[in-house]
Amino acid sequence: MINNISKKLLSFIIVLSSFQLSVIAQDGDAAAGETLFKNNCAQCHATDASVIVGPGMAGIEDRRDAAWIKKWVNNPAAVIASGDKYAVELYEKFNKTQMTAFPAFGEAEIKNILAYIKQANSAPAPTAAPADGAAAAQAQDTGGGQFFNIVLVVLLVIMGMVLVALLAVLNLLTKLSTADGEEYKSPMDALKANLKGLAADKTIRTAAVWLFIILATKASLDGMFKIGVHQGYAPEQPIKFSHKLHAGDMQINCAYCHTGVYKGKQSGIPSSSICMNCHNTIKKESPEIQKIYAAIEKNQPIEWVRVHNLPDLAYFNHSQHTTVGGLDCANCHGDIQKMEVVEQRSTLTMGWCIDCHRKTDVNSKGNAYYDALLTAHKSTSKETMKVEDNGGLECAKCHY
Amino acid sequence: MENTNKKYWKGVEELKNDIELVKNSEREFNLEGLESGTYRRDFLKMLGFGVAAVSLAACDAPVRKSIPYLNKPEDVEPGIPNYYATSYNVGGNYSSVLVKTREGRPIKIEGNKLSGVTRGGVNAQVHASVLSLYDSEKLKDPKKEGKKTTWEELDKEVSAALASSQNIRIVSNTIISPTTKAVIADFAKKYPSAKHITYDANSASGLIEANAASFGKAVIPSYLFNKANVIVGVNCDFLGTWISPIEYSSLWAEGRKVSSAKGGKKTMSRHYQFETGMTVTGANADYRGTIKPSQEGIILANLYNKLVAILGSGSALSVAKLDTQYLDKCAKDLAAAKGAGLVVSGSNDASVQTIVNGINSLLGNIGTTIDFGTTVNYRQGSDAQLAQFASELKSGVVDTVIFLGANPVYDSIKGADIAEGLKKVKLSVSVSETETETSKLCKYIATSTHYLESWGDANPKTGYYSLIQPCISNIFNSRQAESSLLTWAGQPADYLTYLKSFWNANILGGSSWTKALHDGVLESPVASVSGATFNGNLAAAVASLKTGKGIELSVFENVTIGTGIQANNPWLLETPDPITKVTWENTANISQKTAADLGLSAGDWVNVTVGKVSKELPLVIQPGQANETVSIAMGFGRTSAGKAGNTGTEVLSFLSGATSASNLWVGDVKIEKTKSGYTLPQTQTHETYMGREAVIQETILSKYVKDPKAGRFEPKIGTSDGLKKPYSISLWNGHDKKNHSWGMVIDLNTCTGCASCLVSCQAENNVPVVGKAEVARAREMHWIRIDRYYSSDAPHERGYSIGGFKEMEKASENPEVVFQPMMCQHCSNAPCETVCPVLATTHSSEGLNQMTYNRCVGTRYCANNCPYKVRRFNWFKYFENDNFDYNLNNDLGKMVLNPDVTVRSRGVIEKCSMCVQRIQAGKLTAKSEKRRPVDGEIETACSQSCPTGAIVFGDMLDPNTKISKLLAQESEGRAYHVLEELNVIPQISYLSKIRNKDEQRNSEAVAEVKHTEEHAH
Amino acid sequence: MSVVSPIREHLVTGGKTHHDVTEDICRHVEAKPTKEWKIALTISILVLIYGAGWVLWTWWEGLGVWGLNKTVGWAWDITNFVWWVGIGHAGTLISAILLLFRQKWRTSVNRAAEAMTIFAVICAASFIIMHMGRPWLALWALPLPNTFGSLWVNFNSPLVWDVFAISTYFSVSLLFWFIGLIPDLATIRDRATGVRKVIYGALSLGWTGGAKTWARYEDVSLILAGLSTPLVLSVHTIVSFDFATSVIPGWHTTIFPPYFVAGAIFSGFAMVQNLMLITRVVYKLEDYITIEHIGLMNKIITVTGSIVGVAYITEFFIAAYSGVEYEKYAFLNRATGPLWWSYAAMMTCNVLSPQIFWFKSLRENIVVSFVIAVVVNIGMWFERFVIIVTSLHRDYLPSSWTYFTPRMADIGDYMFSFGLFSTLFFLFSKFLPVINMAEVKSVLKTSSEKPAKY
Amino acid sequence: MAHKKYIVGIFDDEDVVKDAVGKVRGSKVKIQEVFCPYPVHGLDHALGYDRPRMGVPAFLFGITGTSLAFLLTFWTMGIDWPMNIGGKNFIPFPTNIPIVFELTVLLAAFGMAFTFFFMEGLGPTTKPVIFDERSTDDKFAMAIDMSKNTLSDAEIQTILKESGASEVSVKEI
Repeated sequence: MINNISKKLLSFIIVLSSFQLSVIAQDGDAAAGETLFKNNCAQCHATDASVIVGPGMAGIEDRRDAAWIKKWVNNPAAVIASGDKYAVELYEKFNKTQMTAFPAFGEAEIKNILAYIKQANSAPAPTAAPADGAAAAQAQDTGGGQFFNIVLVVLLVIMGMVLVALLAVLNLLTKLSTADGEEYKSPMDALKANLKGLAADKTIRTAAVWLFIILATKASLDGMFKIGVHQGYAPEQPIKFSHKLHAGDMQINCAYCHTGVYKGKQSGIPSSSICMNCHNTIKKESPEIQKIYAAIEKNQPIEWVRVHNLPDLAYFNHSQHTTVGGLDCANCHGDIQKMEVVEQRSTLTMGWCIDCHRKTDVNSKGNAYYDALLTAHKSTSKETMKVEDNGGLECAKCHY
Repeated sequence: MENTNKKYWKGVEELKNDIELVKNSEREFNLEGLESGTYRRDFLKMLGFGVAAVSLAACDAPVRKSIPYLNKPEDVEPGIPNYYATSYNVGGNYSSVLVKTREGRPIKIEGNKLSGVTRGGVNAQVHASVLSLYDSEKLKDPKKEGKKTTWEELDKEVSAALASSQNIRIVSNTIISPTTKAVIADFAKKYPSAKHITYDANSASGLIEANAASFGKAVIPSYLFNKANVIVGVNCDFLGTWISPIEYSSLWAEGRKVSSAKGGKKTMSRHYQFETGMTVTGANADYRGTIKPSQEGIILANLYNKLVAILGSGSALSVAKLDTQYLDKCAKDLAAAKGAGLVVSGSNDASVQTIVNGINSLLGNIGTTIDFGTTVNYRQGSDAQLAQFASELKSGVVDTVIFLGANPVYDSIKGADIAEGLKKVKLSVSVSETETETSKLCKYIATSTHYLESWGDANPKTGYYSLIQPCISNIFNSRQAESSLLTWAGQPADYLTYLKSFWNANILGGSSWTKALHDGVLESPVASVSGATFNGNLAAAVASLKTGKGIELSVFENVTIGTGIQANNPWLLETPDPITKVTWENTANISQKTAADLGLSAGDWVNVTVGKVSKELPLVIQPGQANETVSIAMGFGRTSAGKAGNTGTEVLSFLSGATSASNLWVGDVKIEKTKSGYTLPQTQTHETYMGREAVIQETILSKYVKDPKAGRFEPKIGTSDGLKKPYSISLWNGHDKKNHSWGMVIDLNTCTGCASCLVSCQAENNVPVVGKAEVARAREMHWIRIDRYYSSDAPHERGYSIGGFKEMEKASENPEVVFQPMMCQHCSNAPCETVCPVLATTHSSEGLNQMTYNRCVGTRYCANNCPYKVRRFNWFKYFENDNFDYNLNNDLGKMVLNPDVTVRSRGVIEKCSMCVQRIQAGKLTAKSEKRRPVDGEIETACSQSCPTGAIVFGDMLDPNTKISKLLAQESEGRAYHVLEELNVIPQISYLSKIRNKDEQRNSEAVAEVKHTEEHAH
Repeated sequence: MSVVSPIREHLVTGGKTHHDVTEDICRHVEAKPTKEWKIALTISILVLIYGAGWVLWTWWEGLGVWGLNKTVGWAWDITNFVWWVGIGHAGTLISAILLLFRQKWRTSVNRAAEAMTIFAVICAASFIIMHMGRPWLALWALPLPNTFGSLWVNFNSPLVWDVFAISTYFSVSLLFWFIGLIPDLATIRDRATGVRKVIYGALSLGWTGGAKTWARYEDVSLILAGLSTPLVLSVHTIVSFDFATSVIPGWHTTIFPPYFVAGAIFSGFAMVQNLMLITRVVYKLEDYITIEHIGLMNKIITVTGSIVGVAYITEFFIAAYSGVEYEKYAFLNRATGPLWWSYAAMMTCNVLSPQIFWFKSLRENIVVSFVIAVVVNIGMWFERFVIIVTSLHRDYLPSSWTYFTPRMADIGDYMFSFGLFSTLFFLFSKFLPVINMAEVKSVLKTSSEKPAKY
Repeated sequence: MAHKKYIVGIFDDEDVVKDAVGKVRGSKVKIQEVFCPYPVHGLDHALGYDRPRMGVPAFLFGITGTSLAFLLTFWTMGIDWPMNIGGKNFIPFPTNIPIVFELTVLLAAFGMAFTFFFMEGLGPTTKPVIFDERSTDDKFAMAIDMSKNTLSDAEIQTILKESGASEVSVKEI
């Protein structure tokens, strides 16, 4: 039985690996291949002949046939062990550095990648067009609250001004009506008198006191709501690792280092060995990277400072949100690609979670798990099926 | 090292079952020296998310450090569990298991369904063994004369001493590992004077002896309880502790399951039990008679004579006539089920076992329900060998002893002799995981490993092999026993290589090592059942039966602590004894009548005196206990088990020197009261179910066959429109369950009360241990409890008066017993939810009653308003509190915690969550694979571990699940909700208990008891 | 000046003038504290400190220091809570209901009774907080906006009803009491000098006693009384819902609301009786709190005691008549089970002991009245104990049946509430007028009205 | 503030003052206010005051409380975050009735009391105008604002004395 499950798990992993572009895959092999390549291969291989960590991919189809490539990609160690001459040579040539195995890649994936390599070598490399939709969404998201605040403040200011103006008019009128017999005052004096009068006026004083009380209450309530919220927390890390450089400029896929993000609860902090995948050849001399070497030598892991701290009582599973929910990392983490030092973008309060669960549609498309639910939902409601409708606000979905 | 060869069960890499792939993937980059492979040893430092909270500035949040793996093992993904197949094998007790590990630490034991022996069943001791791994009081280094030493030094000195030894003895409990035996043989080759002594704390030596004499085969056969229509047990706790209880429970349950479906199975085996103290097996029997331990043989001989009379074959034995309740009936049924009966005795007296063999062969059961084709290896100990060893030791003949994990000073009757003899030996080595009573007396302790840290194999039965693989590298500076022996024998210490080559040579026979390692088992069972010819001397056997006088003491092994090997395991200590419900200590159990005769009452302590030995222990007045007997459990009263385990009273010393010693009983016992007013650490103090049919519904088979609803109590509510079913009346509209409706069905017929589910739940859900004093205050935290009810002599109708109620509170002298696992019923109209002021407990759309610990303010209103009383309050902060010095209070013990389940703080309520973490994980898997969950994919901890399959869990909305099908069959049959009239609509259904008894009025039964008593006198 | 009507009894004896009243009452506020008062306050504070120690220990260690267990989740904590709330009923009841019924004899006792109400409710509230596993999160029981997606409270829960009922009751009682105090505070203010004048001046809100103010004041008092009457009945009704809406046999009883209210009046009057008698002796207020008053109070005690007795019997009848075996067992178990002694204590103290007040001589005997009032309060404590503990300790599933044994912390925490109560009461009796001067003055002249005679 | 001149008559007995009010008013003297140590029934009527209608604010505030309570319970549990609690309906009716009742009483009581304080200008910082300190003890003080009356001091004093005032004095406050 467990075998069965694992087989299913396996097929799931295959789907997962090609997950992001599985929909587009129908349009063209190369497009699917591009995603696959960029997510899985580009860290070590270039599409042209240049060497990054591993050999360049240009002309790979001429060098090896598809069957061999598949065997190699799925399990390079086995190929080397089998004594395949080419493989052994390759292994020796590249410092006995063995390629990561991608057991989940089937023939279709390999073909797609090969198609992409071919395309990339025949045409000038297409310019990367990073889609910043997520970031925009993020801005909009928080913007709603800010916008409201601004409107509120502007309105208050206007109201205050109107009040002053009205009082001034009132004062003037009073003065006009009682002007007889009173000496003329310079406008400045009049204003002074007005202000004095304003200050002395009981109603105005009371109003001011009330206004102050209301504002103070609002401020302290806002303050209380911020207790325990660490939005913007950007601690200094033991190694000045730049996400902007790696995820932004180099466009390394998040999941390359955070290996668990599509698979499990934790996205995972990469172990030093993952850094070494590239940095045993790249920028070895950098003092920051030397720290990794030192850590490995001392056999002591690097103690990163955790940025996103959910309390232990809340169970958060990355794969539920990434693989199943189809959310981008940026949805919660913000525009990591632009952050030199990572900071906490979202409030990470329960209200924030709940709010998203109320607003977000279930990613039910093409997922048989939701089919019956979706039908049932559609029969009773015109709205789309939100996470909320599938029990997304229930306590034991996160707390157990 | 060894670690890289481990075979684990996991999603991705399981792929084509290609272990090499995984192995090599770790060598992704050739960083020499970095991947020495000992990463798991350092898991304490390198948890995926080891969190060190450091408080910084006062108003700032503490900085939390994330410590990644330095070199992440490919097969460990933080947050995703790995499963390894291995085998539990402690003192001959065997179970094939899967070990769930998280971030490299084993956290849970589950049954291996691939095993043909235990068939996915696991018992309480096996579940708890994972906690023994993290026992902080284990030996941390090898020791010499009580002081820490190094392996090099120890090996040097031991090897040197061995070289000059003249007479070496290796003492162990039963070893069911063929490879370990080969290691011992190798050792003996090097040191020819070495002799291997095997003994068992609860020995089957008499059985093996008797089989040798009767059948010429010194073996234990397989008992096919599933094929027996009539089962007779004589002081034989085969569902609890005898030989292979997990296996027997599962087989026994096969014969006890019935179905209300049209054409469903409506036959049951009939189970007779004659025993001294009430055991789990007796409690589950249809007919249970009581005997004194000295009567075991006599009653069997009488049974033999009755059978001879009925069958008209064989010749009657000359034995004093002894009739006990149900014996006549038993003989009739056995004779009627000729060839499909099974008589078993737990006696360790070869004469008694010979009579049993005689009966079975007279009935033609040998070769039908008793299989000599497949023999079992669980008990190989020889009492004679042990006795000889003890006397040799005393006389100084033996100069070197190696104790291989055994602790005979504590757990054998010869303990005192051995302790004395040990002073005379030149070299004594204890190969032990913990410092035991025996190893304390040894010169050297070669610290050995827990089975979860070891390689090994097991051969529980003919044709069944299984492997043991480490799930964690050694936590302390320990070395597994076989490696130690190999080292001293001058061979390479690498036991894995040894094991592999032994398997290649002897066991694998061409099949794949990897597959065996992956599956955990390699099975080529003998297909046919074969018998043997009986040649025993019955007359001699009868003649040599031992007689007792006065009050007789019976020492028994209980389900929780067993023989005391895992005595320092707080989970086991806090698991209530299935019968007495006492935790943390053993008690003197005596019958109601004997208590009255001796002027004893509940809450007393008594002095039990046998010869010169006298011990004081608390008293339990046990319904169903034979009169003039006292039963005390072994396994307690250890002196060097540890902080938790040194509790209770040691009893084997009562037996040393007694003639009947090997059979664990002794006569002429004196009992006197010493003090009173003691509150036992008992989890259940009330004995009967007060005739409340809404709680327990039961009937007898003959009625059930006629009407599947027999014995059902269906409450009706009177309304202006006449009587209505409770569920048809509601003020509210209710809420639909659209997605899933998780529920359970619990079969009272096959629940044996073994408490496996209880420990499994405790392990899965981080349930704290509260200790003896708190249990005595009725504050145990178990999420699932097993209610044990005795029948009462009071007829139900008399209940509506003061006297009637008082009468119903008293259990019968020899009551019928029913076990009812009770946990949160996940009521759809939950009374607890309504009353929580802060919405800490609400209902999910999947039928779960959700308990949100972090919202709870602790008013306890929900617990009060729960009709099932299943909610538990955290009276104290059970972790990091010195008053509760158990596993939650030391860093090592905390390693067993399930990271998916919150550790509850003080002041909050907790309760069964129906393993919501498993449900969520299962749903997530299904969602990621874009499909609906498959039945059986999601299991709760309790349902998963039940050896008899009494608990069925699943989605009641999906018509294809086992639970839906079962409910469809039983909804007009045995299925009922406890306290249905409250209209709380639980998600948990119970199937009524069916006893395979004849219709008999209670009063007649009482009369019969009286009759037989008179007869006996 | 004194108006004496020879044929009728007087609500205030001793021929007091208005000024005498002012003098008699204000004297205690203005004079230096007496030795007796100092001793009494010291003892109270010592008890309070001792109890507070236990409360802190309870909070530090967790509720495990109490004697509760898995089956009996509430025992002394809620018993004490209900007991104090019950006691807290008399004050508002005397002020409000007797005001509505124009029972003028109440004027001498209502101030102290109201104060007692407030202090008793404070004590009761302390047990609400105390009984929580995590008292620091008590605020979660209020529907306040929060960062949890705004997670509110469960308005279905009787405990939330309790929160609203008790806090409303407390604040309205406090308001009622304070409004009653204003004219008297003004009297003190007008007699005082220095800081005292400032303090009492601020407290009296600038009261001058204008006829218009008095007219509105009377109207406010009357309406407040009108509001408080259903309120006071609702409070114990809602407290009884804690039990009545549950499913536990022995709790799930529809007669609980009236039964609880009667019990509350019963115990409340007994407590008022106690305090009155003490005040009467200590402050020598025999002329204000007369034997007449004591006799009337005793009559109420007897009546309510008998009502409660009827309720006890009715419970048994309902249980027997219901045909529900759990109910039947629960009630038989109350009387004959392991906790029978608490039932016996309840019956003796509550139903039997007040019956001696059928004799006038005993009814008007101060010592007897005092003793019986104490006995009644003990009995009412046991009533709550019986309801809570005996119902819980044996409910549906016999497997969970347990016994309850209190531990030191249970007792210590109870002592805390006594310390708190008496400390507050002694402070009150020193710094505020213990008798409503304005009201007493108003009945001096109209004392020819027939005092209420039942 | 400019001092105002008042004539204050002190009376010893409530019945006398009640009669006196009639007499004084009969003499066309406008009475500022009569200050009493305790409420004297009928005095407000004698002074010609309107019936105090404190029930009106109490009712209004009470209704507000009722609506707020309904809103609070229905909105929080029925609309903002519906939860399945013990199988009951999302809208907590009738289980919210205790809440509704309590909030009604709470708002009615406090609303009315504060209305009263507001109407009478009572507050912790209010400086009372005290014509005679004994008026909170045992005397009844009748204050007559000279600026509102056309009669002379002497005339008014005489009227007061004739009505039964034990003392008459002139005060500038």
